[in-house]
Amino acid sequence: MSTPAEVTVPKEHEGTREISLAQAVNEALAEELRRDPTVFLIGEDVAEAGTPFKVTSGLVEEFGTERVLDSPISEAGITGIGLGAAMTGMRPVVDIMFGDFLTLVMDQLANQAAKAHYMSGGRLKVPLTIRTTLGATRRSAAQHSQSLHAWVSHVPGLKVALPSTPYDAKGLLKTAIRDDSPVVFFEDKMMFAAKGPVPDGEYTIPFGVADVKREGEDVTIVATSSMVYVALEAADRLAAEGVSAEVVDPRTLVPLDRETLVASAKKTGRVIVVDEGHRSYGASAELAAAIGEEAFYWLDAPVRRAAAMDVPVPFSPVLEDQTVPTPDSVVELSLSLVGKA
Amino acid sequence: MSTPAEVTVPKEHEGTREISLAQAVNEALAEELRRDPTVFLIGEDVAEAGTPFKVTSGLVEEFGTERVLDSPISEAGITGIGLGAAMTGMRPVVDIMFGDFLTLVMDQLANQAAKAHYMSGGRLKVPLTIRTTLGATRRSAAQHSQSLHAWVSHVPGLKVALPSTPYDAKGLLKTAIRDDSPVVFFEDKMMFAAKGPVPDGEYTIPFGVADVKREGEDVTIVATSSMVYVALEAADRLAAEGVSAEVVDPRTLVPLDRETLVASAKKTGRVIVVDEGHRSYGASAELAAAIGEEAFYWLDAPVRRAAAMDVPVPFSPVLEDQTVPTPDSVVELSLSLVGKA
Amino acid sequence: MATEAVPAADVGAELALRMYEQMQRIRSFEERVDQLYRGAKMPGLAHLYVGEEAVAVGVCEALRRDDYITSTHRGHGHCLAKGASMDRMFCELLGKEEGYCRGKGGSMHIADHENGNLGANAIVGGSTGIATGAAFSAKARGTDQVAVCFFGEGALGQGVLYEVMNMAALWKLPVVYVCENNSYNEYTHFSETTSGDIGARAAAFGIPAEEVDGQDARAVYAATHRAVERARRGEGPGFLVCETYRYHGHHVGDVDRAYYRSKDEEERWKSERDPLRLLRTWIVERGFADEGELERIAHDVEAEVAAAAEHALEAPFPDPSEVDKHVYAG
Amino acid sequence: MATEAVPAADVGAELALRMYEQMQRIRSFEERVDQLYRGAKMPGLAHLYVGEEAVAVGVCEALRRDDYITSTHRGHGHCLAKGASMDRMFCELLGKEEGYCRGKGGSMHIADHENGNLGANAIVGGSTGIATGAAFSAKARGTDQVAVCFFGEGALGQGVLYEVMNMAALWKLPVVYVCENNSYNEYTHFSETTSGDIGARAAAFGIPAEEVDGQDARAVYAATHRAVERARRGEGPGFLVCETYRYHGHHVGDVDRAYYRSKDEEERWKSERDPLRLLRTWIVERGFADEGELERIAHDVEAEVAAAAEHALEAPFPDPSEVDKHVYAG
Ligand SMILES: Cc1ncc(C[n+]2csc(CCOP(=O)(O)OP(=O)(O)O)c2C)c(N)n1
Ligand SMILES: Cc1ncc(C[n+]2csc(CCOP(=O)(O)OP(=O)(O)O)c2C)c(N)n1
Ligand SMILES: [Mg+2]
Ligand SMILES: [Mg+2]
Repeated sequence: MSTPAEVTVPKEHEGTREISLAQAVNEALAEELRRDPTVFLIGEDVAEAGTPFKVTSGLVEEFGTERVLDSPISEAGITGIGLGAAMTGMRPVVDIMFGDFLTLVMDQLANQAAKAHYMSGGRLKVPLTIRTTLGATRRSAAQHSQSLHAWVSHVPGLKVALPSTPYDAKGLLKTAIRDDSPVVFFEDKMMFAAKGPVPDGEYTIPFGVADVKREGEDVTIVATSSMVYVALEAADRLAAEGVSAEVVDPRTLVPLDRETLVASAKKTGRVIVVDEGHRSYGASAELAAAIGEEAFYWLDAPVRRAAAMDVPVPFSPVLEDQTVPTPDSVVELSLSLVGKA
Repeated sequence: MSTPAEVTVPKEHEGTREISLAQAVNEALAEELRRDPTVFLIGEDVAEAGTPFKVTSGLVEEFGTERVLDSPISEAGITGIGLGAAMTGMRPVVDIMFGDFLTLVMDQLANQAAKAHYMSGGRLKVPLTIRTTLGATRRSAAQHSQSLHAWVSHVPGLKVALPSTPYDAKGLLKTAIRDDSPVVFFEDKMMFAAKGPVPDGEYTIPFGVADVKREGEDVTIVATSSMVYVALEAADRLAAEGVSAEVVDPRTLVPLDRETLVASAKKTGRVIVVDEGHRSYGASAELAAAIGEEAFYWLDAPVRRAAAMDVPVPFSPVLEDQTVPTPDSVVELSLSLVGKA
Repeated sequence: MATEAVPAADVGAELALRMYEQMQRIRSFEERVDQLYRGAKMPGLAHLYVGEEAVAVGVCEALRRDDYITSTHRGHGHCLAKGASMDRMFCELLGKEEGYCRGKGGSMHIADHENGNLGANAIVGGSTGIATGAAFSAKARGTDQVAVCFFGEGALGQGVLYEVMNMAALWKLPVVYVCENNSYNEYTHFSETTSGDIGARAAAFGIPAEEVDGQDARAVYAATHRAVERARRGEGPGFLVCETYRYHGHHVGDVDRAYYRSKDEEERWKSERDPLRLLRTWIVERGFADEGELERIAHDVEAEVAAAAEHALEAPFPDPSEVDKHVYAG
Repeated sequence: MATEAVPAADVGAELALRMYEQMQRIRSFEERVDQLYRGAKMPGLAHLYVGEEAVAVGVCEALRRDDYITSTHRGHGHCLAKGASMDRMFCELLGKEEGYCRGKGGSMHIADHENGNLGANAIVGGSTGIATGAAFSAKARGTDQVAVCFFGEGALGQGVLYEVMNMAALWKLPVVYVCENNSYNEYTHFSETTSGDIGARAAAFGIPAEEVDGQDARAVYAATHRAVERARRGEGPGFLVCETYRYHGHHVGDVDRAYYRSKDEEERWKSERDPLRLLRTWIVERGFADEGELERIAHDVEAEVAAAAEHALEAPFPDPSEVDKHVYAG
C-alpha cells in the first residue's frame, strides 16, 4: 500500500512552507481560535496530550483549558454539548478520535444537529464542526479502521469534507469552522505525516469545489482523501504505460461539485471512483451513480469503483492489505477500462 | 401519495388468506416463538401494548413476559443485551420502534454485532434480528419519518431485508430469525394495513432472491419496500400509455440479487430505481451503480433514481408530500426515459 | 416569567395569579388541540400536557426570559410557560407558515428562541445534550444565564443523560435537569422500566437532587428557584424529580387506556391532585383573589385560545417551494 | 479457575499458589509482548496489563469455566486468567492463522468462547451490553452461569453502561460489573473526567457496589466470590471498583509519560503495591511455599512464555483467501 508520506505534492506558488497535514490542521485550529473567541475545542485527550495523533499539540498552552477541553469518554455527550453550545453563540470543534466512534454520535448528528435549522424553520443555527478520522492499514483491526463518511453524507443538513493535502486541510477546516451549518471533517490517520506546500498567509477554501489534482485525457480517476495519493501514484505508472489519467478530488462530498466531476467524465469518457469506504452502499456508489446519470452519453465504458472490500477490516497484515484500493489495483482497473489489459 | 392499503396484490395460489402486513409479521413472530424456545422479543411497549403499531398484539398473552419483554427506553442497551444473548445461545428479536432510532444503536450494530463473527475468526455467532420501521408521509416530522436502510446496508456483517408484501414479510422474517448472522428488518409504517395473500402453511423465503412483482418489456422499475406499491401503481398508469413496465423488488439489500436486477435491465434497456431513503448517498445509489456497472452496454439511457428529497422530512403536509416518490413522479420519469415526454 | 428572581418563600398574589393564568392557558390550549385532532383539523398526533401544568409553569416562573429551556415531545406546556404566543403555536400544529417553525416542525419540534426555548424534541432524552451545551455556552460567554432541561422519566433510560450530567457536574455548568415523572413511559409503568432511586442517579454524579410535588405550582417554583439561583451563582447543576400525571392518553389517539392504567387512578389524580384546583383553592384562602376573578381569568383565556385557533385555521400553508429551504444555514 | 466455588474466607495454599502462578503468567506474557513490539515483530499496538494482574486473576478464580467474561482493549490479562493458552494468544497478536481469531482480531479482539471469554473490545464500554446480554441468556436458559463485565474507569463515560445496569437490576440478571480503576483514561487522570462517586453510580440503580484493593488478589477474589455467588443465587447484579495501576504506558508506544503522570507515582505503585510481591510475601509468611518454590514457578512460566512466543513467531499467516471468510455465519 502507498502511505502518503511517500508522496509530495509539487509546490504551487511562492511564500509557502512544506508542512504536514497534522500541522496544517493544527494551524487552522490555532488561527480560528485566535480570531474568534467563540471557537473552542472539546474531545478526549485533546489538551496536554494533543490527541493520540498529536494534531492539537500546543493549543492548550496558548488558549488554556477553558477553550481546549479534555473530556470524559462520552462521544454522544460531547457532541450534544457541542450542539447546544453551537445553538447558543459558540463555534465548537468536537474531536471524535476515531471515525469508528461516529457510531456513538449518530443521534446527536443526524437527528439533532443536522435537523435543528430546518425543523425550526431556519431560526436555530448549528455552527458545529466535528473533526474525526478515517482510513485503514494501521493494523488497528475492525473497530479502529473504518471510513464511515457515507453515513453522514446521507444525512441532509450535514456538510462533509475530506481533504487530501495539507493545503486543502487547512483551507477547508477554516471554512468548516466558519460555516453556520454542522460539518463533519474527516482526516485520514495515514495522512497526518504527509507533507505539502501551504501558503504563509490566511486563506480559506470554499466547499463544493472539486480540485483536479492532475490533468489527463484518457481516464478520470475520482479519488477521496488519502485515495488521492493512491490515484496520483497510479497515474504516474499509467503515464509510463502511455495512459493519461486525470485525478479529480471532490474535497467535499456535501456539497458535491458534480459539474467538475461530470465535465472530466465527459472529457475522458472513462471513469474510476476510488474511495476507502466499503464498496457496497458507500460514497463511491453515489459518485458513480451521479456521473453515470449525467455523463452517460459521453461514457465509453461503465463507471468502475475501487473501494474497501465488504469485510470488517482484519488485523493480520496479509489480510488487511488486500482490503483497500492500491495503486496496483487502480492501474489494473484503468488499463482494463482503456482496453490495454 | 399512494397508501399501500389501496393496493392489493393478486392471489398467487390456493390455501391462502388475505391478511395485513402487520398480521403477517405477527404470525412469523408467533410461529418462531413456538418452534424455538431460544427466540424472544424485547422492545419498548411490545408486550401488553403490542407496540404503537399493534404488530405484536397477543404475543405476550401466549408466550408470557419472560419471552416478550417491555424494556426501558434504551435502544442501545436492548440491542447490546440482544447481542450478548445471541452470542450465548438465544435468538433475540429486538424491536426498535422507529427506524429513526437506529441512530442510537449504530455502535451495537456496526461495531459489535456486525463484526463479532469475523473478528473472532468465525467462532462467535450472532443470530440477532432487529425489527424496525421506515417511511414518511405520516405527518410525524423529521425525527419519526426517516428511511435509514442505507446505513446498515453499508456495514459488512449485517444482512438487510425490507419486504413489501405480507407474503414476503412473513417468509423473510422467519428466515431472518433463523439466520445465524445479524439481520436488520425494515417494515414501512404505512404498509402495516396493506393486505395480501399468505399461504396457510409454514414457509420461508431465502435472502438474496429478488422478486419480479410485475413483468414488462420497456422499462425496469426497481423498487424497495412500500415503493413497490408506488411502482405498481405507476406501471398500471404506464400500461394505459402503452408503456410496459417491469417491477422488480430486491426484497433484501444485503445480500443483493444483482443477477435478477441486471437481467431485467438488460432486457428493457431502461431502469429507474425507486427508494424512500434520501437520494444522496442512499440505497438507490448502490442499486443504480451496480446496474450501471453490469448492464452498461445494454442500456439505452442512464439509470435514473426516484428517492426521498435531500431534506429533513417536514411536518406540513403541503411540504412533506413533495419529498417522497409518487406514482406521478415515477410515471413522468418513465415516460421521459422511453422518450414519450 | 419573572423578570428578576422572586425569593422562594414569598409566592405573593401577583406571582400566584400569573401562575394560575399560565396553567389555565396551557390547559385550555391543550383541550383545544384535542378538539382539533378529533375534528380531523390537525395533521398527525400530539402529546398533551394536561395535568402536568404546574411543572412547566412553576419552573419557568423561576426563570428569566433569557434563560434557556429544552423540551420534549410533550412540549406545548413548556413552550407556553416560557412565553410563546398561542397563535404561532396553533399555526405550527396545523403546518401553517406563520408557525414558529414555518410549519416544518409541528407539535414535536416547536422552538421559540426569542424566549430561550431551544426546542421540543421527538427523541426521548434527545435534548439533554443541547441543554447542557447551552449551559456550557452561558458559562463560556460569561453570562449568568441558566438552562433547564425538561424530560419525562422515560428519558432516564437514555445513556446520554448520564454522560452529560457527569460533565455538568465536573464543569459546574448552570443547568437544572427537571424530570417530569408522570409514571408512564408511553403504555408501560415506570416501575417496570426504572430501577433504584431516581434522585440517587443524579446525586451519584454529585448533583443535588430534590423531589417535588409536581401538582403544587408553588412547591415547583420554590424548588426550581433554589436550584436555578444556585446554578446562577456558579455552584453547578441541579436535578428535580417532579411527581405528576397526564390526564389524557400518551398522545391524542390513545383513548382506550384500561389495559395499562385504571380509570380509578385517573379519577383520583383529577379529583385529588389537580394542579389548577390546588392553586385556585390556595389563592382564594389567601384572599389573593375571589372565585369571580379566577373565573374571569379562565374566561379571558378561553377567548384567547378561541381567537388563536381560529386565526391558525384560516392562516395559509407555506409555499410549496419552502420544502428545500433551510436545509443549510446562511 | 476454581472448578467449584471456594468459600471466600479460606484462600488456602492451592488457590494462593494458583493465583500467584496466573499473575506471573500474565506479567511475563505482557513483558514479552512489549519486547515483540520493541523488536518490531508485532504489527500494530497493544495495551499491557502489567500492574493490574491481581484484578483479572482474583476475579476469574472466583468463576467457573462456563461463566462468561467480557474484556477490553487491555484484555490479555483477562484472557489468560480465564484459561486461554499463550501460544494461541501470541499467534493472534502476530496475526497468525493459529491465533484465537485466525489472525483477524489481533490484540484488541481476542475471544476464547470455550473458556467463556466473549471477547476483548476496542470500543470503550463496548462490551457492557454483551456481558449483560450473556447474563440475560444464562437466566433465560435456566443455567446458573454468571457473567463478569470488565471495564476501565474510562467506560464510566459511556451512557450504555447505565442503560444496561438499569435492566440488570430490574431483571435481577447474574452479571458482575468490574471497574478497573487505574486512574487514567489514556493520558488524562480520571478525576478530570469522573464526577461524584463511582460506587454510588451503581448503587443508584439498586446494584450493591464494593470498593476493593485491586492490588490484593485475595481481596479481589473474596469480593468477587461474594458478588458472583449472590448473582448465582438469583439475587441480581453486583459492582466492584478495583483500585489498580498500569505500570507501562497506555499502549506499548506510550513511553514519554512525564506530561501526564510522574515517575514518582509510578515508582510508588511498583515498590509499595506490586500485586505479585504482595501475594508472594503473604504466601511465604503463611508458609504455603518458600522463595525457592516461587522462583521455580516464575522460572517455569518464563519457559512457557518463551516457547509460546517462539512457536508464534514461526507459525504461518492465514491464507490470503481467508480475507472474505467469516463475514457471515453458516
Ligand atoms: C429514543 C426514543 N425512543 C423511543 C421513542 C418513542 N417514544 C415517544 S414518547 C415515549 C415515552 C416517553 O416517556 P416519558 O419520557 O416518561 O415522557 P412522557 O410521554 O411520559 O411525557 C416513547 C417510548 C422516542 N420518541 N425516542
Ligand atoms: C468509545 C471509545 N472512545 C474512545 C476510545 C479511545 N480509547 C481507547 S482506550 C481509551 C482510554 C480507556 O480508559 P479506561 O477505560 O480507563 O481503560 P484503561 O486504558 O485505563 O485500561 C480511549 C479513550 C475508544 N477505544 N472507544
Ligand atoms: Mg412519563
Ligand atoms: Mg483507566
